[in-house]
Formats: sequence, structure tokens, C-alpha cells
Amino acid sequence: MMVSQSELVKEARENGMDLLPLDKDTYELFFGPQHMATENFSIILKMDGHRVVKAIANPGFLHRGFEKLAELRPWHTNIALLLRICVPEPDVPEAIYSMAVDEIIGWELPERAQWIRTTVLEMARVSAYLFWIMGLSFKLGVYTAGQWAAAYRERLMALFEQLTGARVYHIYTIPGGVRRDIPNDAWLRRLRDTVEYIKGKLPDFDHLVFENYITFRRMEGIGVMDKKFALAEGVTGPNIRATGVPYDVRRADPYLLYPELDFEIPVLEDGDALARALVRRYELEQDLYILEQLLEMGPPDGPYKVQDPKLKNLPRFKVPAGDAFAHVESTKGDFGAYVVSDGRNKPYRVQIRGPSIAHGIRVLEQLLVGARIADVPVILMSLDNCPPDIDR
Amino acid sequence: MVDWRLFEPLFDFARRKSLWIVAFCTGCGGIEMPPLMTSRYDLERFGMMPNPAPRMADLFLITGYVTPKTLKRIIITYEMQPDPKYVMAHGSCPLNGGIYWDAYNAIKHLDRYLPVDVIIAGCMPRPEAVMDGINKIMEMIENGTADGWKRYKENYEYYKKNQDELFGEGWREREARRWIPWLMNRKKEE
Amino acid sequence: MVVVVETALKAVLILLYATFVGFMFMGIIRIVTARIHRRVGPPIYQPILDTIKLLSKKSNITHGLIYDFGIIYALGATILALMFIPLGSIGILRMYGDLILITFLLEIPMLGIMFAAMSSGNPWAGLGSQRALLTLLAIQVPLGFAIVALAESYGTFSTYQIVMAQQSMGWSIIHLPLLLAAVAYDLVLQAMFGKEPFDIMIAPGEISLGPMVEFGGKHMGILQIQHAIALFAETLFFSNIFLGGAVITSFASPVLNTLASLGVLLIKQIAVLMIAIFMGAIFPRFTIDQAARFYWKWPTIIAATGAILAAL
Amino acid sequence: MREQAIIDGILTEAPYAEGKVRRERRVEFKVPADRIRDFLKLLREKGFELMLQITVVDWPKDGEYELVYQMWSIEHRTHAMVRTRIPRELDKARMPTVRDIYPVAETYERDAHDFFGVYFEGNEKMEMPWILDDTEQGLFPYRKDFDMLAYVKKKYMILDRFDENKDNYVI
Amino acid sequence: MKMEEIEFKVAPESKIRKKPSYIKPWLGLKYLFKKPVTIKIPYEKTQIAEKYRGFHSLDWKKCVGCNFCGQICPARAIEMTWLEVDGRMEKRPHPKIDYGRCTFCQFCVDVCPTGALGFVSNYMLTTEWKEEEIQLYDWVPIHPDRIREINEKFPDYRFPVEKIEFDRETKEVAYHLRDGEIFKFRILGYGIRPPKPAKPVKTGEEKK
Repeated sequence: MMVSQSELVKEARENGMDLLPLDKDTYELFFGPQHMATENFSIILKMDGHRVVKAIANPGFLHRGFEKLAELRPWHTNIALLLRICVPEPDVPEAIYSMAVDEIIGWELPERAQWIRTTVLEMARVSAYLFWIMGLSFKLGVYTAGQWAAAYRERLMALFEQLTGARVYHIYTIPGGVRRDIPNDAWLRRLRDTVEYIKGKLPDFDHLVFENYITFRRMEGIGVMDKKFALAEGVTGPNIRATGVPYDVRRADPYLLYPELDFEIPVLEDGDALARALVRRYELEQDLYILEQLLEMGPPDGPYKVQDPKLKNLPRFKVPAGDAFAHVESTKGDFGAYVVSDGRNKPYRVQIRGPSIAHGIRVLEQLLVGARIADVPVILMSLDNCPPDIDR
Repeated sequence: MVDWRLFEPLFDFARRKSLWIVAFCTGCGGIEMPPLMTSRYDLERFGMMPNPAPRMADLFLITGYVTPKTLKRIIITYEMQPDPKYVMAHGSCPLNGGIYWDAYNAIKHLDRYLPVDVIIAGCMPRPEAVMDGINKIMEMIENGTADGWKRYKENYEYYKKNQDELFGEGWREREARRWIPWLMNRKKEE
Repeated sequence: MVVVVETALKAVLILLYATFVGFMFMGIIRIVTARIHRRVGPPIYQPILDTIKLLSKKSNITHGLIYDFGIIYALGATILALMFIPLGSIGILRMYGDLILITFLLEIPMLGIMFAAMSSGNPWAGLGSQRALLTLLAIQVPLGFAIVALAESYGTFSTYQIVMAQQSMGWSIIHLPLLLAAVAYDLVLQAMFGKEPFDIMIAPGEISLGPMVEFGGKHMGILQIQHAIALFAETLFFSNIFLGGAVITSFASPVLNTLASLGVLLIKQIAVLMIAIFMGAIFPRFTIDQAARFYWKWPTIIAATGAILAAL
Repeated sequence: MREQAIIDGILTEAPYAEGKVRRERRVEFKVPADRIRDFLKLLREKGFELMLQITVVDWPKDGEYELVYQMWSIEHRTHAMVRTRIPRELDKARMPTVRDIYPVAETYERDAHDFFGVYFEGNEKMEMPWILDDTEQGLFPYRKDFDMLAYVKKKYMILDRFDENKDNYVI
Repeated sequence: MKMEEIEFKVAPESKIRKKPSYIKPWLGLKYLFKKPVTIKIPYEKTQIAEKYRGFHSLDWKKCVGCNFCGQICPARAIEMTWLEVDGRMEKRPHPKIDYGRCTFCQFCVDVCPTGALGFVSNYMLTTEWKEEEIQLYDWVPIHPDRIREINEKFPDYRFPVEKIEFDRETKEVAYHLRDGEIFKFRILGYGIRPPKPAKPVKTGEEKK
């Protein structure tokens, strides 16, 4: 029996299966979450041929309600929770939360703790940048560089493991310092070797990714932002530096040992995907340089956490009423935490501000309009969008 | 006709040695996937590789906690895979909620919604532990005990009931139509 | 009758050999790529296991007749192409193996896959098919010029005669016009192998394998076999027309001669493959419009120069 | 002091607001809810270009939501918190949108609407699905009176693998 | 925006910019004949850090049953359990750890006032999802020396217990350690307060 097309359509509509093309020129395309380029993030695209007409970012696949959960756990315990917000560099949420709590209490950190925290943050930056190189080269199709980057990152993972006792979720920076001391001098030597090693491998990445003719062709003039747009949309980090605004939290709002360290901030005016990639590439070099300086300085002697009798009883540890905002420069941008305490042994409110909430929603939606489907992963990767910190 | 049962040992050997993974990082454990697939741990030695399309994948790695919104996609992706298919759950979260035991948006007992073959402990599991889990799944395929896909077929009513209870009936159609009004610049009609 | 049986036997043997060597080529691609990545990589027989696994899948999704037919069509066309290409001193239809026919037969499997992909209704497959079509269109121009250069220079369209001619005058690539044609043809091969920078139609990170996205189970298994044979046929064709092929007659026994020529051919084929692997490992992927523009620019100019030089 | 100078410069043009210096590079303003648009417009003119976040803090004791607009000035290198209070009843928790002043606020407002139920008038994406799934929409889980354990038990029907009697927090 | 006010050290543009090249990518082939960096896991062993945060160990003699660990645990994976070993009830409750919850943060070890709770670098626990195998995820840790002995025999960082048998009726637990020893005790009840011996245990509280 033959069924006519219109009858099929009618039947489908009645059963709620209206999945036909949107109208005669465009169609709907679900980009993610089951897609290699999106890391559990979804973009709903309205496509015309291979051009994007409209994009809607659809976050929330990783939402666990951290800010609610943090209100129900003691102050220190929240470290074990909040670091899950940014999986590629879990030290950043640890650090901002600890800095905010330190500020509410009014603790002065011992010098050794500051040194260790700075080192850990910089190591996290290097590892996150290597991870980003991996992601970028996988999306561009030059798998070789990505494989190398992931392999070299393992050296940093091993160092983290020796220092903190875990590979990814370090749970290391706590309010009032860090949890463990540096294991031994051999660790410092190994860190120095690793920095040297990664530095020696940077030209390889240049050859394959950042100096490759086809990379230039793929990334030039893609996803262009200008300065005004970037400021209005709350873009931070390397993305805003690629539009010509020299804003870096490490210099603008110095914390830990950064005022004593010497580093350059890369700024480019173009604002396209290539500029963002090159800025990140140069920052990786600068982070290695900062680590070298830190190693030159050597860890100062002294305690590695605040000597406070209250720290003996962690479950009952209370923080005086007050609130504080702290932010650090992560590889994705300006990562901030706003912590409110009402004097009990649990926070009253913790708000984490991930940079991707600005990059991943409105900026992405606007940059994608008019892009080819092949540019979508490149734009996503050049913004270094991190879905868990949108969803929290 | 050829009796294909004679070839089952060969097929099982091939299934064991060529597990293709769905490229779907559902939780934090996704961060340990790149090291596993790349030079350092190199899963391709065992013939495994991430596959962008679920239609040709065999192994589904649930890499960590699962939120209801993701679970919908996981179920759809899982049903798209051809039999035989295997599921491996990472870490504590799929088993009992893990650190999100009281979170309103994390699945507590994944086995109610999807059959799981192997589970590995850790938060998150080291790559070595994941490889151990994969080893286990290979053994189970050899023994014929990795039968999650059979269980899903046999107890489909049970799984479907649980899924419908969690998401509400008709969630598949709702999900598919959800964004059309917004894409077409018209408000939700409801 | 004996002739028919003998020919059929030969055909089956060639097919088996091509399939086996094709799978080995797939394994070599994976291993060498892995070594460039600084890792160990899978065993060389891995693609065979993959195929067996895919063929042994218990459930298969089909989207209708065209969907099934497209796959068979692709496989059939590849096998037919293989039969036309001279394989050393053996060949079933080598006398009829004309350059244009073989080139055509090597390209149409892509069409078959596209039929099947389009009939699945998956938007990713649709996108991939668009890209595949455009790639197909883009490689025609340099390919055509390369063939014109060959035909001009040898005065024939027959592959077999070109191979025989090379035995006396040396490999094609030592002549400048044909070298240019070979360069252009090699760039085209990159797209036919589906390697970077021209793996636009599958592009895992962009459109999730494009036309292949909907295939699973037996369909994908057959496609794997098709891919293996295609790899063999394409490298074989290239080594025949540009690298001198292999016609060895120095041994007394015909069996030894055949084996020796197969060996020589294998080495040449692997050399062709290696260039493709190396290029694929170090270059990112073009977008489709860039690739089309690239093909219409450099390879076309090179091949056209070759053709003009050959005609002079 | 640099921070005091910034505050003075702003307060002369906005007499309805209060301002104080918290510490180096941190200033704080208190603004009535109905003047928030004027004040943010002024802040933007005065060089606070980036809006980092809109934080909602629930104070059920006072029956109020506190909205904290976190601003950053690249020019002054200063962080400013603009605090305002609105009633916490769901039908009264309404704010004018600042989307036209800081476009990025649209995202933050959607966030606040999803988790707290603050309705920002003029933001047309308010109804658009955001992070929460269909079943949670309208629950406003970050409100202090949201009983999470009871909800979890009802929704997942299991809190623990073996025992379901754990219904209070030990801590 | 006044740029001169910001005394950032801005990198010169010439250092950031790169020149595109067709030739340089070919240098990417240079590791083709080098030794791979892969660790061949079934045949090679990776070095685990000495203080890797793995499974717990517990010195039952030192444990005073203060429930600090239970209070600090972010996942509430720890529950105090009253045990009976060889017919004698332990004077204090001991923590029972659920690896279906544990996040391996080891804050419990940090707060332990007597140092009874510790951790070892074992991290591997793989099971099928079957009720009897999932029992493994829930245990009262055993003495660190005992784990060390097992680790010397089996240096593969696995969970020191192979199988846990639990009788729901009699509340008897048997740990089958990896070196063949069977370690038996009985669970009397849960919580900080000692269980009342006369009253039969409620069925609702049925627990491993």
C-alpha cells in the first residue's frame, strides 16, 4: 500500500515527531554533546548548506549544583568539591576559593605557602596550555602535535602526583596554605628538568601547528572580535588580549608572588582565532619562564600553612562573617569566586565565576553566525571554552 | 547456510581485540581520556580508538557522574549502538552518586537506567585503572559474561519505566522538538 | 571452459591478494602514523580484526534499498577497477584497462557511499556528501590534465601499454612532463585515500565521519573491505603508470617471475603509501572551499604544464 | 587614596548611592534597586568596562535577595561590587535588565533566573531553557528553602545503595 | 581607555607573530625512528608516587571512634560501625568506607587525631556490576601492615581484598584477603552510640 508524503507528515505531526527541515532553505543540526569537538557541550545550529545561520548554545550537561552543595559542607571540605568546576586546571578553583576565605579571615600566608601556590598555579597553566594545544591540533586535524602535547603533559602530571598525591584532582591548596610540603629536593630538580624538556619541545609544536601554512589558512580571519565587542561581552584572558587589551589579572590585581616575577603579556590587535592561538602559544613560553624564575628563587623556608590552633578541628572550623571576592588568571580567563560567610562552619554562599560563561554563550553564538561548519570546532577551541565552568 | 556459531570464538576474539569507543565524555573522567588515547598510554595497542559515530562503536565509557540531561543523550546514544555493546562506568559517581550524593542533578544508581558491565573505583580513576577495567571487559567478552546489551533487551520495560519516571513520558520527542521555536524565532507555543 | 575457470580462479586469487595486502596497508598506515606520534600503535593485522568484528555485529540498521545497494555498488566498482589494472604479468582485463576507465572506476565508489549516506537522512551524512561531491569535482581537473600528459607522452590510453613502454624508456617520473603529472596525481591520491590535508569528507572532529556516520555493523564491514581494495588498487595504479610497474622476465619459471614482479610492485606501492602517510601526519585539514581552490590552482597548473610539455 | 577618588567621582553624579572602600583595589556601592540602570550606566562611563558576574545571595531572614553586580575596571584596576536588595517573594523578585548597558549581563541574568527565580524585565531570553532541565525548572534550587535531600529522595528514589534512612546531614 | 596608566610589560609583536611555512611541518617526521614514549602497561609498570592517595588503611587498636572522619567527609562515605571480632565487641566504633562515594581527598586522614586512619597507594578496584561484587566497595579498612604484606606479594596496586561475603541475616562479614586468609567479624550496628545488644536489629537498617 502506498502512503502519500503528506499523510506521512500528518501522521508524524500527530505523534509529535515533527522532525522535518525547519523551512525550505535551512535545517537543524545538533552539534554535540556526543561530538568529538564539544566536550559535553551542545550547540544547536540552524544551517543553510554549510553556513551557520543561527546558533544557540545549550549548556547544562555538566550541571551539578556546586553552589548549593558548597553551602552544605564545611569550609575545608569544599576544596574537594569546588575543584571539579574546572577539570583541565583544577588548581584554579582551589586557589580562588582559598584566597577568598583567607581574605575573610584576614590571614597572612607564610612565604613558603605563597611560593608553593604560585608554582602549582603556573604548573597548572602549563599543563592546561598543553592540553589546549592537544585539543586545537585534534580539531585542526594535525594529530601528531596533539599526541605529543598529551604525552609531554604526563610529565607534569607525574610531578603533581608526587607533590599532591593525585593526578588530576589535587585537592592541595586549602585556606591557610597548602596541604603538604614539597616532598624533597629531587622534586624541585625534576620540575626543573621538566621545564627544560617542555621548553625544548616547543619548536616542534611551532613547526606542526603554529607555523604551519594550513593552520594559518584555517584560522586567519575566523571568529573576529574587536575591542569594543570583547569588553561589552565580558571577554577575559587570552581572548581579550588577542583583541588588543592588555588585561591580565596577574598584573592588574596582583596576588601571591606575581608582583616579584618578571613576565611579558602578549597582546595582538587582530582578534581572530589565529591571534588567540598565538597569544596562548606565547603565554605558554612565558609560564615556563616564570617557573624558571620561581625555581631560581627557590622555596623560602618556613611553615607551609598558617599556624592556627583552629585548624586542628577542621569540621568545626568557623570563618567570621563577611564576604570577599578573589580572582586569578587562568588559561581560560578571569576566574573569580565570591564567598559569603555568616560565621558558621559552612559557607553561606559561594559563587564561582568561570570565564567560559562569558565566552561560551553569547560570544560563541555571535561568532558562529556566518561561519562554515568546519570553523565551528576551530572557534570553539580558539575561545578555549570549558563547559563545566559554565554549568557549575 | 553456513553455521555462524562455529565462528563465534573467532568473532569473540575480534570483538575483544577491537573495541571502538564512543567519543562521548560524560563527566570529569573525560579529562583522562586524552592521555589514555595518546602516546603515553596508547590504547590503540589493544585496537581501541575513539569513534565519532555511535553507530560503529562497541564500548561506552561513562566517564564519571551523569546528570539527567546527559543521561537522555547517553540513552539515545546507547540505543544507537549496534549489538553487542558494552558499558563501563568510571569512578564512584555512577555507582552511588559519589561526592554528589545529595546533588539534585546527578544520577545516583546508573544501573536503574542503563545496564553496566564493569565499574572501576577511583575519583577519578588513573589511566592504569581504566586499562584494568578494559582488561576486565575483554575477559568478560571472552567468557560471554558481558551481557549488558542482552539484559537491556530483556528488561527493556524495567529500564524504560525508570527512565520515564525520571524524565517524564515522551521525553524523546520533547527533546527533539525543544529548540525549534527558538531557532525559528518564535516563542514556545505551549 | 578451461579458460573461463582459469580466469575465474585468477580473478579470485587477485581479489584475495588485493584484499589481504590492502588490509596490511591499512595496518601500515596506522603503525607508521603511530610511530610519528611517538607511540607503539596497533598490531598490523588490526584492520582485519576490526572488519571481522564489524561483520559479526548482531544488529544492523538499514535505511532501505538504496542504503544497502550503495555499499555493494561501491565494493563492486572497486573490484572492477582492480581487475582492469595490470598486476605485474597477471591481469584479467588488463588489455581493456584504459586510463580514463580505471580513473573513473576508482572514483565512483565514493558515489556509491554517497547514495547510501544520503538515503540515511542523517544531516551529518548530508554535509559529508556535499563535501565528498565537491572534492570529487575538485580533483577532476588536475586528474584530467595528468592523464592527458600521460596519453600525450605515450601516445596511448592503455595502462598495459604504458607499463610496457616504461620497461624500455625508464620510469615515467624521470621525464619532466610526467614528473609534473605525477606530482599532481599524488596530491589527488591524498584525497582519494582520505588523508589530511584533504580528509575533508570524513573530518572526525568536524562532522563526525561525514558519510560514514550512519554506517555500522555489516555495512561498515563491507566498506572496510572496499577501502582495503581501493587502497591496493589506487597505489597499484599509481605505481603502474608513474613508477614503471613491474614486468620481470629474468627468471626461467613463470611462477618466480610473477612473485618477483609482485614483490617489486609491493615495494613501489608502499613507497606511494608512505608519502601519503607523511603528508597526512604533518598537515592540518583544509576546509572544503580551500581544498577546492587549492586543487584548481597548484595541482592544475602543475599538471597542465606537464600536459603542455608532453604535447610539445 | 586612588579608590576613594574613584568613589567620590562616581558619588557626586549619583547621590542616591552609598560607596565605601573595602581594601586596595576593591570598592563597594549600595544602590536602591530602581536606580540600578542609571548607576550601571554611570559606572560604564566611568571606566568599569567588564561585568564579571551577577551574584544573587538569598537572605530568607530579611526576606530579601541581595544582588551583587561584580564589575571590573581595566582602567582603574579596581573591582567594584554594586549591591542592591529586592524582595525574595517570587512574584515580587523583579529587576530591570541591564542587557543594553552590558550585553553580557543577559547570560548572568538567565543564570540568576534559573536558580533563584529573579525575573529580569526586558530580557527576552528569560524563558529560554538554560542549564536546568525541564523537570527542575521552576524549582529554583539555590534558594535557601529548597530541601535538597527530600527532593533527591523523591526524584531518584534512592539515596544510598543499601540504606535509605539517612535523611539528615551528619555535619 | 588610558593605556599609559597600565605599566604592563607588553611583549613585542614580533616575538608573538609566526611566519607560515610549507617546509617546516616536514620536521614533524623527526620522531619516526625514535623510541616511542609509550608505557606498555601490561608488560611494564608505571611508577606510582609514594604518597599517592589511594585506599584507606586503619589501625583498629589506635582508632578511638571519634567520628571526625565522618564529619569532614565531603561525600559522607564514612559511617561509624560497631564490630564484633571473635565474639568480643570492639570498644569503639570504626569507620566503614564506601568507595561508591569516596573521592579520595583524604581529608579524613588529615583530621584523624590519633593517626589510626591512613592511606596506601593501592588504587585499583575493578568489578562487574553485580550485587555480590559491588560489596567490595564498602569495607572497614584493615591494618596498614597487613596491606603492606599483601602488596609485597602482589605488587600490582590492587584492592587488598578479593571478595567480601556478607550474610544479611547474621550480619557476619568475611573478607577474603588476596593472600588467601579469611578475616571474619560481625557487624553489630551503626552510629556513634553503641547498639543495644538485647534489641534485635531493625530490618530497615539492613546494611552490609
